[in-house]
Amino acid sequence: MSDTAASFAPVAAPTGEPIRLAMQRLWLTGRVLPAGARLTVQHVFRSGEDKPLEVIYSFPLPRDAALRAFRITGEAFEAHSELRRTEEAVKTYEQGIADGSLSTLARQYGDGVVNLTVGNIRPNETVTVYLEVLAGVELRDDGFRFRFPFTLAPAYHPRMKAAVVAEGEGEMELPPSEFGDMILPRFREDAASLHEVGFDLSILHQLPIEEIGSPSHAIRVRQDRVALATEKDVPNRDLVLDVRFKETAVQVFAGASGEGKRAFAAVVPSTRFGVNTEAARRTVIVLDRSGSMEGAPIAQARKAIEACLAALSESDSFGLVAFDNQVESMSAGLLPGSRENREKARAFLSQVDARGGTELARGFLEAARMLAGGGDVLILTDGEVSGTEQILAQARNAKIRISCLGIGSASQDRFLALLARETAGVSRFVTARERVDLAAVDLFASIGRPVASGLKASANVQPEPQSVVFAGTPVLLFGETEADPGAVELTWDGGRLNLPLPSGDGETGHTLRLLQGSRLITDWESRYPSEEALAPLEKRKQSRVGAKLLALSQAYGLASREMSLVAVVKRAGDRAGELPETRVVPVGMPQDVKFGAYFGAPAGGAPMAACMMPAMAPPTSAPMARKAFGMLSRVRASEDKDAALSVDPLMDLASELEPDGGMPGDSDSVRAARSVAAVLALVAAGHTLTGGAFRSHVARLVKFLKLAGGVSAGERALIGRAIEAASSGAAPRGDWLALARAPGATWPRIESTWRAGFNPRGA
Amino acid sequence: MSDTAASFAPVAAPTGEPIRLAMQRLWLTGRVLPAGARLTVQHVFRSGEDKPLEVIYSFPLPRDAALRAFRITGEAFEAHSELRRTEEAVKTYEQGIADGSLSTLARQYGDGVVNLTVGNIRPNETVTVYLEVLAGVELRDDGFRFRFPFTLAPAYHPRMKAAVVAEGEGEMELPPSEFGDMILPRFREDAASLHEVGFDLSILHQLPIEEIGSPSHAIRVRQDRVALATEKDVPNRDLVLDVRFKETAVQVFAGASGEGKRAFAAVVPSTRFGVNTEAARRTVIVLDRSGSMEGAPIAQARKAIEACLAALSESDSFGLVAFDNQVESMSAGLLPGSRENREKARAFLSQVDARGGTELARGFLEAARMLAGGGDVLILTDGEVSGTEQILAQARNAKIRISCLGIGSASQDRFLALLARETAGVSRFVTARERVDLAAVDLFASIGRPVASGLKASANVQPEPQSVVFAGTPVLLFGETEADPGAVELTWDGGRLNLPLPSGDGETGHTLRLLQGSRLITDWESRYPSEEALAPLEKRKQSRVGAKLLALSQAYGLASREMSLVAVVKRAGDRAGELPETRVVPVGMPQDVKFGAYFGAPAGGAPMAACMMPAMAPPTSAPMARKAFGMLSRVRASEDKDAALSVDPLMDLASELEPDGGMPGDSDSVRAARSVAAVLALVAAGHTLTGGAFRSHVARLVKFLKLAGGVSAGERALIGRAIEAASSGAAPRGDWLALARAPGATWPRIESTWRAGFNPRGA
Amino acid sequence: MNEYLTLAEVAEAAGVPARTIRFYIARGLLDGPIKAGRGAAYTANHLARLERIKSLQSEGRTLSEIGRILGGVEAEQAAAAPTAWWQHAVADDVVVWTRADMSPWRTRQVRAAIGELARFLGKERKE
Amino acid sequence: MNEYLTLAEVAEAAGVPARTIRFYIARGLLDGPIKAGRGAAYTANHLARLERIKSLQSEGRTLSEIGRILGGVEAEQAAAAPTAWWQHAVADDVVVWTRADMSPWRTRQVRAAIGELARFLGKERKE
Repeated sequence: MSDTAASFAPVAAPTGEPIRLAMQRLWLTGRVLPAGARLTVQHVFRSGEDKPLEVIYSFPLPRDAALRAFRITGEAFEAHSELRRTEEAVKTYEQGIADGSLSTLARQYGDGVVNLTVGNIRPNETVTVYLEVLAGVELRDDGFRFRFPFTLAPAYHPRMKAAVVAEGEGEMELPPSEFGDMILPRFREDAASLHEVGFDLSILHQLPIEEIGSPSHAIRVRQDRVALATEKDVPNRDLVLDVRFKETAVQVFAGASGEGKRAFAAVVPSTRFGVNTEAARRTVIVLDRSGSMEGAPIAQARKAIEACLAALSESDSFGLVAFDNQVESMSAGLLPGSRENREKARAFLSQVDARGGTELARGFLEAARMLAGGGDVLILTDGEVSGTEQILAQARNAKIRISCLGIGSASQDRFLALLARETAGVSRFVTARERVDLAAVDLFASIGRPVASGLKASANVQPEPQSVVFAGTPVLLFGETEADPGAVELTWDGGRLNLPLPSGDGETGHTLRLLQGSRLITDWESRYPSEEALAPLEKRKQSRVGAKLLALSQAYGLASREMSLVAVVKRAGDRAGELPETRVVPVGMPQDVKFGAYFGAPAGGAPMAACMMPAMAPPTSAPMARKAFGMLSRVRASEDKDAALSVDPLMDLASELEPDGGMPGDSDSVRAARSVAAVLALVAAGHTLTGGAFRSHVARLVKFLKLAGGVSAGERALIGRAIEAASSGAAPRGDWLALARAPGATWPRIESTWRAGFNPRGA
Repeated sequence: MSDTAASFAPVAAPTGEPIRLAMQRLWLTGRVLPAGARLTVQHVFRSGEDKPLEVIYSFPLPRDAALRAFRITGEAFEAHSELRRTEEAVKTYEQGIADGSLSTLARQYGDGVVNLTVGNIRPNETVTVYLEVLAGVELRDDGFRFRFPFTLAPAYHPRMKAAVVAEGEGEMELPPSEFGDMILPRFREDAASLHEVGFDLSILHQLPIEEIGSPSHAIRVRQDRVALATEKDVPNRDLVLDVRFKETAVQVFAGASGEGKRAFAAVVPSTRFGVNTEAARRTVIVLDRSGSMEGAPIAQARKAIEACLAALSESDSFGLVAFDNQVESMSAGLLPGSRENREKARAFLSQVDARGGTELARGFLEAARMLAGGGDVLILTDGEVSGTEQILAQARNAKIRISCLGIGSASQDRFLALLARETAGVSRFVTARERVDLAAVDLFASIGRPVASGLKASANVQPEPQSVVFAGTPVLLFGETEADPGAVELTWDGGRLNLPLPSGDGETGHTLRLLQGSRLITDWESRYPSEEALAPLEKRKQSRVGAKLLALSQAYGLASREMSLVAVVKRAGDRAGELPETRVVPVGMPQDVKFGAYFGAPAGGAPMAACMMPAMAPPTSAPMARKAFGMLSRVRASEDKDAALSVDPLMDLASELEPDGGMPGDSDSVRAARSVAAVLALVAAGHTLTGGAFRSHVARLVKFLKLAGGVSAGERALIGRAIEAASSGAAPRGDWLALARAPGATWPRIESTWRAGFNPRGA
Repeated sequence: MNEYLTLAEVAEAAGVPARTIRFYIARGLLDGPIKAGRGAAYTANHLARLERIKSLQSEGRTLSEIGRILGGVEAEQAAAAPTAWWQHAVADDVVVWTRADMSPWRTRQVRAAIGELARFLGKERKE
Repeated sequence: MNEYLTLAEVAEAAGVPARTIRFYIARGLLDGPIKAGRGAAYTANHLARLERIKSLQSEGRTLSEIGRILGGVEAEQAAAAPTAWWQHAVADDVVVWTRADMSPWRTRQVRAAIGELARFLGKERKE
C-alpha cells in the first residue's frame, strides 16, 4: 500500500493530509493604545482523536506583558480562571485531571515563555480559551509599533539540543535544570498545516492618525480598526502594526482605577527635551553573526553598518565586533572615524558570514571592554537566544549603555526591549523584509548623544523613568495618584515639564493600571536568576525577586512566574483516573529564518541524506566567493546584484561621505559641488538637519560646506542656499542624486540644474 | 570544485546565487477611481552581462485595460514613445536595433498579453521604462476591488507544451500559428530571486471611505493612499485592493475632454433599480476541476457550491457540471432543488478532484444544453486558459448568461470579466486565501433574478450598458457629451433615472475619456478571431475587427493589437550591427498554484526522478481516500479537519436548510424552533432579508416560518419577532447558532435565550 | 541574392520575425551572424536552419526538443541524454513507471488512474 | 509503600511533575499506568524508569536519544537504526563525510571549514 499521489508530487501536499489539529485556531482581538495594549487571545482546542487529550500550547509573551485571566467555554459550560500561587495552581490543575475534569493552566516560565495546558478535552469536544493579555508597544515620537508573536522562535542556548524529527519538523530541548518542566513545541518548516491565526484590533488614540500599516500581514483598515484581510493566516511570524500620528505631541491618559485613585500614563516625545549636542561619539557596533542570521538578515545588517559608519567624523571613534559563539573584533580598541578605518571596517565586514551560536553576552562584553572610557553599544541581532535573564544580568553588570536593532520576523521583542531598557539604551525592532539599513541609520543617529540626561519624575511615577532620553524615542511614564486632577512632574539637567492629568473613564484607568503592573512584573521577571545558579547569594536574590513578583501579582491581579492562572470545569460524565494523552501544539519556523539554521539534519533517522546529495547537480563555487566579497562593493555598481538587497542610491550616497563630512572628489571645487548636490538629494527625499534617518549625514555635509574653501562668491551663494534647504526641507527639483554621485560634477552643472528646478516642466 | 554550502543545505539558498537580473524592479503608481485606474508602471532594466541585451518582459493586462504611452530614461537621455501601426512600430524598432540604438517596443498580443521589449541595453547601463496603463476595476454596490497582475499565470491551451527546464523552473510554449511571435516567460516556482515589485497608489473618490484593505499584500494606509508596507515584494500574485464606501450612492464623474466636449462616467448601484422577483430559478453550476485548481481552490469551490445549493427551493431547478478536458454532469437535465437531489449533488461533488486541462467552453456548452429553456450559468474557475478570444466567441454563440466566480492569486480577471459581460452575466474574483464560499453564496444570491432588465442608456453612452442588472453589482456608464451641463438618461422595464453631470476638471475628463477608450478597445480585442481560424468569413471579420481597433486606437490615442508603442533613442557611441543577446524575464508561479500542476517533470534532463522517489518514506494510502470523501462530511463535525478549510459554523448552518426553507428536525415544532434560531444567528452576523451573503437563506427561512404549522400562539409571536428581526437586522444576544444546530432545540430554550438576550450581562 | 543577408532580409525570406531570430540565436537553435558589427552577416545556411525549425515546430515540437534534434551546441549531450521516468511504488509488489515529459493534463489523468489502481491493490492485499 | 502508586505519588517520589510524566508516556519513554480508570495505577517500575530518564538527561541526552536507549516500543528499530551522515563532494577527488546529528552551531563551523577546504582544493586543481 502506497500513496501514489505523494510519489507523483515529491512536495508533500499539505491539504491532502489527514490532519488532527489539537489546536485549531488562534485569534487576537483587543485595543491598542500608545501606552500599551489590552488583548484577548482566542484559542480553539479540539480532540480529533478517540481519547481525551491534554494539549500544551507554548507561546512567548509580547514586550512588557502579563497574563490577567482566561475564560474557558465549551458546549455547555463557561468558567473563569483564578489567580493562584503557581505551586497551588499546579496542584489544582492536577487534581482536576485526576478527577477527569476539564482543567486549564496558564503558567509562565523563563524568557517570558508561557505554557497553556488544557487537559481532559474529550473526543470531538471543542474547548475555547479566551486569554486576556496586557502588553507594551514600541514607542516612537510620531507613533508606535505593536508586535504580537504568533509563533515561538527557536532560540540559541549553549546547552540546547536540536534535531530533525520528521521531514521539515524539528525538535529542541533545553536543560531541565534551568528551564524546569517547560515544554517547547516542535518547529515546522512549513506552517501551512498548523492552526490558523488572525486578528481584529482597534486603535485607541488621542492624536489624529496619519497612517496605519502592517509590514507583516495583509490587512484591512477601517477608521481605527485593523483586521486580517484574508480568511486566515499561518503562524510563522509576528503580527506587526504601525500607527503614525499626524503630529508629535505629549499624550496623557488617565482614569479612575479604584479606591479613590487614578491611574495615568504619559507619552512625552523626545522633541520636548532638547537637541543633540555635538560631542564626539564613542560607539561600538556589535553584529550577530549566528547561524539564524543567515540570508537576508545578515546581508541587511552589514549594509546598515556601512551606512552608519559613514555618519562618523574623524573626531568620533568606533569599534566593530562580530560574534557567534566566538567573538571577533576589527581592532583591539576604538579607532578614529577616518577613511582608512572605515575601509578597514568594510574589509572586516566582508568576511563576516552567518555561522555559529548566539553568545550575545560575549559580544557586548567585548564591546564594554573597548568602551572602558564610556560610550554606546549598538547591537544588531535577531535576539534568538534563551536564558535571557542571565544575559540581562551580565548586561546590567557590564555598566554600559546598550541599544538594540532587532531584526526578525518572530519576536524577541520582549528580551531586546528589556536589554536596552535595563542598560539605559533604546531599541528598535524590524523585520528583514523592511528597510533594516534605514532603521539602523536612524537609530545610530540618535544614540551616542542623548537629548536629555538626569531625567527624574515625581514620586507618583513607577517604574522610575530611564535617566537619559534619545532623539526619536519618547519617554513613557506610568503612575497612580490620589490627587484629582493631579499632575506629573518631570525634571532633567536643564529642564522641567509639568503634565496635568486629564480626567478619564474607569475602564481606561483600569487598563492603565494593568499596563503599569505588567510593565513592573516584566522588569522583575528579568531579574529572576536562572534556576541553575543556586549559590547562596543567588538563592537569596531569587527569594527576594520571587517575593516582589508575588506582591506585584497580588497587587495588580496579574500572573507572573510566582502566580499562575487555573480553572477546573466539572462536566457531566467526567470519569476520574483516565489518563489524557499529551499533545504539544507545533509552531511554524519564523519566516526568513532557515530551518537548517537550527535543525541541521535528521537525528538517527532514515539514511536518506547520502542519497539526496549526489542527485544534486554540482554547482560551481563561484557563488560562495561572490557572497563573501560582492555585497559590499558599492563603488562599482556593475557588480552582481544580490537578491536580498535592493539598489538604494540614497544609502549608497550616504556611504560615500568622507570623514570630513564632504563628498569625495579630485578637487576641493568638485567636492564642494558634489556635497551641495548631496545635501539637496537628501533634502528632496525628506531628510533635513533635524529630521529623517539621514539627519546626521545632512549635518555633516552642512558642516563640511560651511568650511569649504576655494569657491567663488557665486558658488558660496549656492552653498548658502543648500544650507538653507537643509534647514527648511525645501529643495529645488532636479536629479541631485546623479549629480552628487557623478565624479565629474561641476559648479556650472549644479547652477543650471538649480535654475531648471525652479522653472518646473511637466513630468 | 563543488559548492559545499549547497551540499550542506539541500534547499537552494536564493540569496547566495550570483544573480544577473535583466529586469530588476517593477513599481506601480497612479490613481484609482471607482470608474477605473490611471497607472504608471516603472520597469528598471539593466544589463549585468558583458554584452548588450535585448530584454523581453511579458505581462497580462488588467481588466478593461489599454496602454497609452511610455517614457524611457537613462543616464543621459529621456524619450517618449510614439503610437504607430504595429507593423510600422516593429520596423522602427528593428531599424533601431540594427543601428545599435536603444529601442523599446510595447506590443499587445491575444489574451491581453503584452511583450515589452527593450533592445541594446549596454553592459552596466540602467534603463527605466515608465509605462502608462489605463485599467478597469471590479465594481460592487458599496465599493470596488482593484487588481493588478504582478505575474503572468501559466494558462491551459489544448496544444500547449510545458516542461521543467531547470529545478523549479518551467517553460511553456503555445502554437505559433495562433500566438504569433509572442514570447512567454519561464515560470519560477520560487519567486524570491526575481525582480522586486511594489506599489504606491492613491484613491480618488466622491463618497467617504469606510475601509481600505488588501488580502494580497502587506500595506500601509494613509488617508487616500495605499502603499506596500515592506521594502519590496516578489512577483507571484496580483495586487488586490479593496475600497469600501460608507454609503451606497450614485457617483458621476465628468470633466472637459477637449474639442468642447466633456467626458463622463457614472456608477449606478443596483439598489437604484428594484428588488429580486420571486420567480423560480434555473441554474447550472459549472466547476473547473482542472489540475491548476488543485488544493485550496477546489476545496474552497466545493464547499461554496454546497452552500449555494442550500439556497434553492423545490420549485427551483439546478444542474451541476464539472469539467477538465472532459465534462461530467450530475444529471442529464435540470433537477428540482429537493433534498434527494441536493444529496445527489453532494455525492457527485465528493468525487470531483482536480485533474486535467481546462476546457472551459466544453463546460459551459454542456450547461447551455441543459438550460435550453433559459436560465443562468455560474462558473467557478481559476480561468487559467489561453486562446480566450475563441472561448469568448463560443460563449457569445451559446446565447446563455454566464456569471463567473474567479478563484486565483494571479489575474485572469480581464478574461473572466469579459466572459461575464459578453454574456450579460456578472463576475467576481477572489483569491483562495479569502472566503471563497462566502463570495460564491453572495454571487449566487444575486444571479438568476435580475433586479432590472431592458436597461438602455441615452445616446451619448458608449459602450451600451448590459441590459440586465443584478443585485450587488452597479451599472458603469461611460460617455461624452457636447452639452454643458448635460445629463445621462437611463431607462429600464418599469423605471427611469436621469443623472445630471457635474462639472469637473480637465484632467478628470481626460482620464475618463481614456478609460472609456480602453474599455471599448478591450471589448473589440475580445472579438478578434484567433489567427488560426482564417476561413474567408473569419478573415473578413478579422479585418473588420482590425479596422475598428485601429480607429479606436487612433481616436483615443491608446495601443491595441493594431497599434503599438515604440521609441528609439540614439546614444553617443551606438555601434550599428551589434547583435544584442535576448533575455526573457522569468515570472513567478502564482501563489497557491502548484508548480507541478503545469510542469510535471523534467523534460529529458538529468535522470534524478528515479533516485528521488525511493528515498521518500512510503506513506499510507489513507490520506487519499479521506481527501475524496472527507471534505464534504459536514454533519459529523468529528471528521478530520481539512487544513484548507476553516470551521465555519454559519456556512455549515446555511447548508443545513431543507428544500422547504426550514431547518431539519424530528417534528414540526423542533423545525420551527430551530428555524427561528437560525434566522437570529444569521441576523446577528449581519445577514438580513436584503443584505449580506446569506440573504437568500434568510428569505427562505422566513418563508418557511410564515407557513409553519403546529405552533402555539406564544411561539407564533416569537416567529413574528424573528421575521421582524430579519427585516430590521436587530437580533437579541444569545448563542443562536448553537440552538439552531442543536437537534433537540425546543421552544422553551428559544424563549429563555431570547429573554436573556434582552437582559445583557457583561462579557 | 547576395551571399550575405542582413537580419531583416533573413527575417523577410524565412517569414520569421527578426526578434524571434535573435531569440533563437540566444537559445542556441541558430548560429549567430558569421560577421559581427555593421554589414550583412547571415547566409543561406541560416535560412535553411530557420526553415527546418519552422517545419519541426509545425510538427508540434517544442523549442527545447528542436534544440536537441538539431544538435548544434548541445549535440553531444543530446545524443547521450537519457529519458526521464517517474517510478511509482503502487504496492509492495507492483511498480508503475511513467514517462516524465508527458503533458501535465495527461499526467493528471494518469495519476488518477494509478491512484485507483493503488487503492484497489491496497484493498486486495488486506484481504 | 503500597504496591500501587497514584500519579501524584509517583511525581512526588521521582521529583518529576505529573504533567511531565504524562508527556513521557505520550512520547513512549514510559509505559502508561498498569490499571486504567480510577485508583492507583503506577508501580515501582515506573519510578525506576523515571530515575533512569533523569540520570540520562543529566548526562545531556535528549528525550529522543533516551527513547532509543531505553528501548521499549522502539527497541527493535532503534537497534537497527543506522547513523546518518552527510556526504560533501568537496572536489572531484575529495569527499568529506560529516555526522548528521551534530549540533547546529557546530555544523555551521564545520561547514565554513569545509568551504575553505573546497575553495583551496578548487584553486589547486585549476593550476
